[in-house]
Amino acid sequence: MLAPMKILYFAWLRERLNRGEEEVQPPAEVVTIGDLIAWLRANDEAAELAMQRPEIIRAAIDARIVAHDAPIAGAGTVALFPPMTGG
Amino acid sequence: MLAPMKILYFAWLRERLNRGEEEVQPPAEVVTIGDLIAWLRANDEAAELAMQRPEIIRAAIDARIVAHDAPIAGAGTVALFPPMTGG
Amino acid sequence: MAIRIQEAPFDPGAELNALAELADGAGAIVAFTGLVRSAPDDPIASLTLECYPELAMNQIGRLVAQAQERFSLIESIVIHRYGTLRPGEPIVQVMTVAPHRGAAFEAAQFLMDYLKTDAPFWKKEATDAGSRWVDARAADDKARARWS
Amino acid sequence: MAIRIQEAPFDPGAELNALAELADGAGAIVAFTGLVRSAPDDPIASLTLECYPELAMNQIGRLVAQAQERFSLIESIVIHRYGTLRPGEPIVQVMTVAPHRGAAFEAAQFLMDYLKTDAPFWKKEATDAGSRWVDARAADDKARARWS
Repeated sequence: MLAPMKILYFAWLRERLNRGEEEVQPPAEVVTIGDLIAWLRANDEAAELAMQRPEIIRAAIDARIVAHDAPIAGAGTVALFPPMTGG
Repeated sequence: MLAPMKILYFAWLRERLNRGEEEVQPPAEVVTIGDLIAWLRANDEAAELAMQRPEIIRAAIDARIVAHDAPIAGAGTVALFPPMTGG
Repeated sequence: MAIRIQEAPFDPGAELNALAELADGAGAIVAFTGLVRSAPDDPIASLTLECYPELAMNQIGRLVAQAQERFSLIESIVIHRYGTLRPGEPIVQVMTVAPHRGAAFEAAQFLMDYLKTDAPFWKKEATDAGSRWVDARAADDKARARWS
Repeated sequence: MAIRIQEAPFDPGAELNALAELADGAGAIVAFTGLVRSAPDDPIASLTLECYPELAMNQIGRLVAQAQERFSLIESIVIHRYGTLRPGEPIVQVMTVAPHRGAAFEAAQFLMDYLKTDAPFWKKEATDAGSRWVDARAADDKARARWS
């Protein structure tokens, strides 16, 4: 098992999951952001639907943007969110 | 003879001629702005020197920019000036 | 350099004048102000911006530092609001100060192009018919791509 | 659309805020402010702008109308000063209002590029060593040429 980590959700991802954050403790085979998304989808029907197209989900670890192949070991906070619409 | 017309000078052209405006009455063979510049140079040593490079002098007739081949017949005011440095 | 992420309104003109005081040696200031837009043919009642503030500070801070270096700016400021705004209200203001106009214009466009795609805000429009999330636009990805 | 040619100073921020009031349906305002620049390595005491006001109104009026049409602007304003100005003082302000940022940025650059070469002002710098007329710059002709 990895250490427990906080996950933040934003925008329509937050709405579809009906929660803005949660604490999770994924098993050791969950190595990357991509693995984490797959694991979340496998364990929750709302997450399965909300992240039907995982490739459009963006991620940050401890408030730094990362790619889906980034390792999550040591992460305190992982954020998952749709493409940004700033400015 | 053309009707008398006012000539305005600006910037270093005004300074080199030591006047901001004058009234002139060119002979009939002075047809264009280019002719006018040549005629002014032929009749005044300061103008001869100030417009040594006539091609860089810009012109307006009655507050509209014109080229050197523009006819001056009917002009009330002709302005002659160096390249503009606005903005 | 300064960045501000805030829910409170700001005064575009007061921000411009405050910056002009810092513009020693400058020849050019560009101020871009982005407003909540309500198109006549598709009016909105309000726009709500959701934000991840900590990530926004990191992303925009890095972006402003890049602009400052790349365009040799004298000064640069980004102000970005979140929360619920009405049509016509300022959302964002980007200001750049440079010796000459080319760098100031380019830097302001660079900053805006990156904010669109890289600043963690999400926009939701409220209309009479309900509310909807604003989609990320391919045109914004393209605008950003011209800087790399 | 508005143009103002004046000797009196103007307040850049107040002008921006006044324009924002007229920005109905707009998503973007770009304000460019040009300042009297005194470079540290070549300081000037003052800058004097000579002007042919009647021609300036004609030239800038036509230019603003062109920009309004070409970039489908909601509003556009040019303010240009003449007379003797000190370093740091605003000389010119160009403001453009459009539905989206691209048009507002482009129109402001279009207006500035043309003002440099087509607005009948002539600049004379006063320094400790005397005064000198500012030469027209080939770079400004080149910047203007990109629009035609």
